[in-house]
Amino acid sequence: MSATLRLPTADARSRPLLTAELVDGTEPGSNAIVPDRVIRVWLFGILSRFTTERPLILHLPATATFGEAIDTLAHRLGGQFAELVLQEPRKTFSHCRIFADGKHVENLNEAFERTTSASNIEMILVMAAEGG
Amino acid sequence: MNIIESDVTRATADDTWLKSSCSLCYGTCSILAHRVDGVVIKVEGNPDSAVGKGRLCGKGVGGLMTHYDPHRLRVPLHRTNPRKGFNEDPGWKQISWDEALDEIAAHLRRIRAEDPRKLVVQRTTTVTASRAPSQAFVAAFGTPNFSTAGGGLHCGNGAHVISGVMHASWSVVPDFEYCNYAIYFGASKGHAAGHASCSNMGKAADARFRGMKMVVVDPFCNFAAAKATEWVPLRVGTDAALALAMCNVMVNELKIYDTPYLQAKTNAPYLIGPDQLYIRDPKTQAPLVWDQESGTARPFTAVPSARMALRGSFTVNGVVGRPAFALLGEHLKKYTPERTEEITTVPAANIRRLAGEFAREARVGSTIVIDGVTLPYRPVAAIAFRGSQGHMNSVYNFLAVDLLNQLVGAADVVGSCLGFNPTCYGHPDTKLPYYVPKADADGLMVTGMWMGYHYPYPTNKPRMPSKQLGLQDVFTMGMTSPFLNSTDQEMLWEKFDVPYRPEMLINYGANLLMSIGNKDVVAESLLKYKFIVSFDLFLTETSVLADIVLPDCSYLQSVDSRSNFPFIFSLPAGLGEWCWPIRQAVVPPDGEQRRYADVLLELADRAGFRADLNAAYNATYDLQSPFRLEGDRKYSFDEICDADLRSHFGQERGLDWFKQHGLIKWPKKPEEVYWRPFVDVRVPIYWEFLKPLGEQIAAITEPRGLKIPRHYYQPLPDWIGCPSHACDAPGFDFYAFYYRDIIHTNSFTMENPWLDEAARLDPFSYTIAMNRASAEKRGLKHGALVWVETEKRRKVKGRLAVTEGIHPEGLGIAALAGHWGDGMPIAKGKGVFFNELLEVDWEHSSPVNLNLDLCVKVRVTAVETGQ
Amino acid sequence: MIPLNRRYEQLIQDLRSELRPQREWAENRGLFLVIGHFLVGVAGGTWLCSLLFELRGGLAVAFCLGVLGGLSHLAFLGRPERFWKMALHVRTSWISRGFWGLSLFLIGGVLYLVPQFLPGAPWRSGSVPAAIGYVVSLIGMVGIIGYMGFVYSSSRAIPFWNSPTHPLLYIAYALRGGMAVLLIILMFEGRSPDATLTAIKVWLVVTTVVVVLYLFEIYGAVSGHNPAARQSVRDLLFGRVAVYFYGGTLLIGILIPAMLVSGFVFPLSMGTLAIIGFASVIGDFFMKYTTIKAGVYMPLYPRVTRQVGH
Amino acid sequence: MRLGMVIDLKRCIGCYGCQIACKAEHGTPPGVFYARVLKREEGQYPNVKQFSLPVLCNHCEEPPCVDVCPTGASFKWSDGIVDIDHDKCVGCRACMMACPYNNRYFNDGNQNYFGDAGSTPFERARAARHPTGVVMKCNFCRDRVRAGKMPACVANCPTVARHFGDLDDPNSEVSRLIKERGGFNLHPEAGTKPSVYYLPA
Repeated sequence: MSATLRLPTADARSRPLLTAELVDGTEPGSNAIVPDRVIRVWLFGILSRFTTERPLILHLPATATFGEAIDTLAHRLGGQFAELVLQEPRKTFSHCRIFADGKHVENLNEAFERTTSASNIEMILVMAAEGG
Repeated sequence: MNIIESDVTRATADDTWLKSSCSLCYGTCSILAHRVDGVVIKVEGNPDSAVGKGRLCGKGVGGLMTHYDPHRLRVPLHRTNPRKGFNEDPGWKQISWDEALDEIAAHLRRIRAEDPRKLVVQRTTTVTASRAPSQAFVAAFGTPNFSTAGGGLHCGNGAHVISGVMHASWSVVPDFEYCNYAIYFGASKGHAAGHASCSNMGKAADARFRGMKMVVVDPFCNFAAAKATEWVPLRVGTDAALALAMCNVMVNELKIYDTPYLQAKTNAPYLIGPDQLYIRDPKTQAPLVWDQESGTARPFTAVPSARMALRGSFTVNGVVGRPAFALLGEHLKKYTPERTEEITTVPAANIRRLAGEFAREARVGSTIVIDGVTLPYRPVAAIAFRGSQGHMNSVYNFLAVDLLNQLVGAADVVGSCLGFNPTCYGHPDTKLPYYVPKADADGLMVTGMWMGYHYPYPTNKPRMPSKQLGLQDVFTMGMTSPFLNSTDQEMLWEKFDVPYRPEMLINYGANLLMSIGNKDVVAESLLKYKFIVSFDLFLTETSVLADIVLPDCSYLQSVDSRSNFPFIFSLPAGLGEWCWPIRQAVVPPDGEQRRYADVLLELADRAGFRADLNAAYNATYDLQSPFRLEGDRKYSFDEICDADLRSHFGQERGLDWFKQHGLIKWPKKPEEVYWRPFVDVRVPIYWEFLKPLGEQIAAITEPRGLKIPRHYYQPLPDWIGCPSHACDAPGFDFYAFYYRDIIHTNSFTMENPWLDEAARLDPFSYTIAMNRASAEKRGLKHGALVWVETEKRRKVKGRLAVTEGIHPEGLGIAALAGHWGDGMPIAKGKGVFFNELLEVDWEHSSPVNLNLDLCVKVRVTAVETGQ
Repeated sequence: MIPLNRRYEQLIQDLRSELRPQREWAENRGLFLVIGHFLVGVAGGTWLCSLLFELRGGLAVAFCLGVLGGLSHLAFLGRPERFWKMALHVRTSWISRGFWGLSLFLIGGVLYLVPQFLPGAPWRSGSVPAAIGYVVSLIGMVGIIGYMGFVYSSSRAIPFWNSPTHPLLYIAYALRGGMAVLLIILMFEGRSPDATLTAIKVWLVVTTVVVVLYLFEIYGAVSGHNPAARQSVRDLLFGRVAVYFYGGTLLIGILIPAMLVSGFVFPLSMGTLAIIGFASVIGDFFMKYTTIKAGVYMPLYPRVTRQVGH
Repeated sequence: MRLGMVIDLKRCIGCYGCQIACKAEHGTPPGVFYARVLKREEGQYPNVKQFSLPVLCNHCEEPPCVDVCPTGASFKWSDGIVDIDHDKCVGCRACMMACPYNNRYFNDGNQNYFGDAGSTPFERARAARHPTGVVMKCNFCRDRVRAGKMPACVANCPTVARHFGDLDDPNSEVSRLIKERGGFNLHPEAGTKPSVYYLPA
């Protein structure tokens, strides 16, 4: 059980990106290096605070699952990101919405290749409360 | 413009009926608005629609008096007096929209850069159309602090969450078409306000005409009880005891229950170990059941349900396990009718009779053929709502009532207790919207559609409150929290190391000062904000505390692409039609009024998070390619609505199509309405997850000095008294409670002079109902002005209405009356402000779901002359 | 006059009660109807008494009272400019009949009185026009004395007024009013003690009849089982009308004149007779005012077994 | 032809929909109710019954209001609707005292619902129908009925408790309901023969 979540401040946004092997320094869409798959991750809402990059570029094996993608993101962006997104390993909160090329991803154990030719992943936390 | 002449002669160009949606309550019935020469001269129900079927309640048909209220806000206002308080004149100054938006956007930019969680957004439940735009806005901004104010707090955590767990829906209602015997506990569905209110009024009347018997358990004989075949008055807040006693009679005395249903559709056969937890298969972790044929314990997935034991005691892996149902049977035994009579005041003989009637009317084992489909037939329903669940013991109260349904298999089958539309296979053309409940690894039901912050089941793992100020991260059964406004909020935030404090509030139409609890505590919480923006129709008591007040458009001036979606919320349940109506503007804004959703878009642009908002709309509206909003392109709200509609119903059915047609509808299938036999899910009659949840919560809170009473976290429901039941101070001998009036929606409609007039003609709307004999005993007369006072010295004044139709210990007050502000002059001074009596703190909140206790023990004294 | 919004508040309160008092004919502009009926009744009675006692001045007073009564009626109407339309429904409407009665009374009165007071008039006393006037005014007088009670007793919504004694009571009122005015005029004209004595005796008899009829009416309302009629009596004796009843009807209208007539306090003089006359007239006004104001609509409820909450 | 209404007290829940639908249809000023809802209770705790009674002009076959009217302003159409010709009414209010059903109102001055804040565009649009100084009441929404619609209160009732039709036609829904369900009138003893019937709760 972690103590408090300290959200990155505006300063933290400017910190350098960590793992060089995960980063494609080129413009989105270019295929300079050819790993198994190039994935552009768009983080919105509170998640956007974890990086100044929009989109973030991930290079993953084609057999990778969405869950692995999120693990990679968590590794890269820090535990606080994971805490917001994952209620337990490989299980996102119901209010965390992930879209792969516009399609809602519900099963994190699904591999990219099984669902779409996913090249764009959007992720946002949606919260609501209701009554009456 | 000479309106009079044109109306009479009608020789005018503009004489139009427009198809739209009501918004006088969240029922959101479909309307036709008659506009002549720019003036709306009549609002009627839209007979094409399944929502209201062309008929409206008093509020709906009187809506144009709210729309045309001269006291509506017309220009943005800015506070000039920095001091805030009940006795401070805000010194309002008119400002331009540009100034207002720039100032708000500057605050938003600053807070978003610092810590977006410092923004709190809250909305009224009344305007359903404000939900999705608010939700998208907070998601895009990045704050988890989104609240539905008092409307959400006072029922959301109990009635809605437990309906979600047991029926995969927001609420439950009898299957009026086929039900023969309904028993209501503190509910008025079909007889007053509420979800799908007008449709339900018609359906309930049909059922009554058909001969459906209705028993209403309620301290007050109004709305539903007035139309019931039997009114069962009981002591306030003891509904759970009565329901459990009825269950006891059914299980242990009459031995009537639906064995196949319990075996197949509940966790009744799951084996429970001495630790009160499932005994699980060591390999798969699946809960075990006892296979009567093989005489072994096996995973529930591996045994045909008919072979699962419901009774007995079995040794499994070295421990003694008993089926959950056996434990329930044992547990219920303490609720003997005799003991329950002492708790509830309902005579033991009546409890036995009611249990017998309910059990026998259920016709366990019977089937019926509808549209060629053979379906289980259980024409009984036990229904609970705000009244019975509005207590600290909210979870058990609601669950105990629903157990009646579960015992006889009267859940989402023909004639039974129905969730509002938990299963939808979508429009024939697009198969959208599509949602069906599904099972989790334990076989228990997860709802297919939900609106809350988290799903009702499975509950999230409790964590430190990294996100929400309301502590829903810790108390994961709670949706709306009292701690945004409680006396002890600072103490709690400190305890839980909440690393930030709220700084800015965006309020949409909620009159929080009236809708949560006593006004002093709520005002104190509001005064802590550095900056408050309030979108409102009127300068309400709450908006008076804002820094900027923005003039909102009324429902007749607004657009909404999904008036009655989600269907689990306010579309009529039962057979009939799926119906997706929209709202369109009938008249333009007056003065400088602007639509809320448009303003939010503008704010996102000015504060620089339009791309986030577009993404949030994609997620919130579940927009499909190619209708998804792209990048940071500036869409108007009309365009977003258009995308929503095309995405769901096809390229050719955009906003213009809907403006012309008003709605789209298609028939419901029997397997959608009576989905339970077709979907392989179970619901918990034994809440195994509750005890571990309590331990996990306690592990967080108890080191910080917040004790978790474990008796609220047992897997089987109990009746636990309210704080009011513990008050034995001399002279404090009435249980005061509030109820929702048939003619009013929260505090909002009291400004409507037609509704106000009707309420003044009503014997109870603006009075305090007291039993005649009780009044006589105390020398109090009908019409007397009295003080109602709590032990904590909170008091309200009002006129007594002496009646035979209330429990001798009850004191009934219609909710949310008693406005004191000048911004709603029609409402000012009318009725009694019940919530003033309510404490808002941990002590009065459910330790499970944070529900506030809504009953109070009070003393009633005549107001001295001259006082 | 009470402002509209106060009247609206009052109406809402009234509609909340099971036994709703009528206010249209006694309050605000409705007061003019009571005054009008009072004046017209006294006018008719005075005309009759003046004819019997051959008091020319009395006839003039009666005529003037009639004119004032007519004006008061107009002041009561919501649309006074349409007053002439009231002539149209004599067949069924007592108001229409009353309208004709007053019209005939005033027209006949002019024809009859003008030559008596204006020597230069185009026709003389005893001429055909004057004789016609005499007859017409007599018919009108019968009309105005007689119609009022029927206006009330034909008001089916107000059970208190629906008694058959009501028309009789109004006739008796008229006579008592006439006699009272006569007493006053007698004082001014200084007539012989004989005439005065006769007048006071007649007044006494008429007053007795009025009191008996009044008691009879109240008894009828109480002994009947109509809750609205009984509420009227409660309002009259103990409720919202009681002040006017005890102060106006009883004290001024009955007790003071009775005390003066008895001669115990002051010896009977022309002055006391006039006071009796004035008191009697004022009392009459209150008698009418209170019975009208005490009117309560019959409740709308079918099968109400027991009143609860009110 | 005798138009009449049947109100099913078993269906009615006292929601005030009829009262307000009528307000919306006619824009009647404060203090004028063509339709309203009464609420009462019977019995003693705990055996108590609450009931709602929607009331309106009974459109009597033998209307006492028409008899007492001195000007003929109150009259009966051939279809049985009892109406008021506002151009003929002098405002004597005798009809109000004659109506055993309390369903006539005197419009004694220009009023609007928001008082000093002024009348709403809606109220101004409706004001022409409401001359002052006259008595007003329900006319079964005669304009709507002539246009082939149901009266506003009937069309709007969410519980479908109100029915409207020809009482002279034995096969009409209203006649059938009265026969089958034992429809009754208010104050039958008044001998007014109302055209508004109630079905027992």
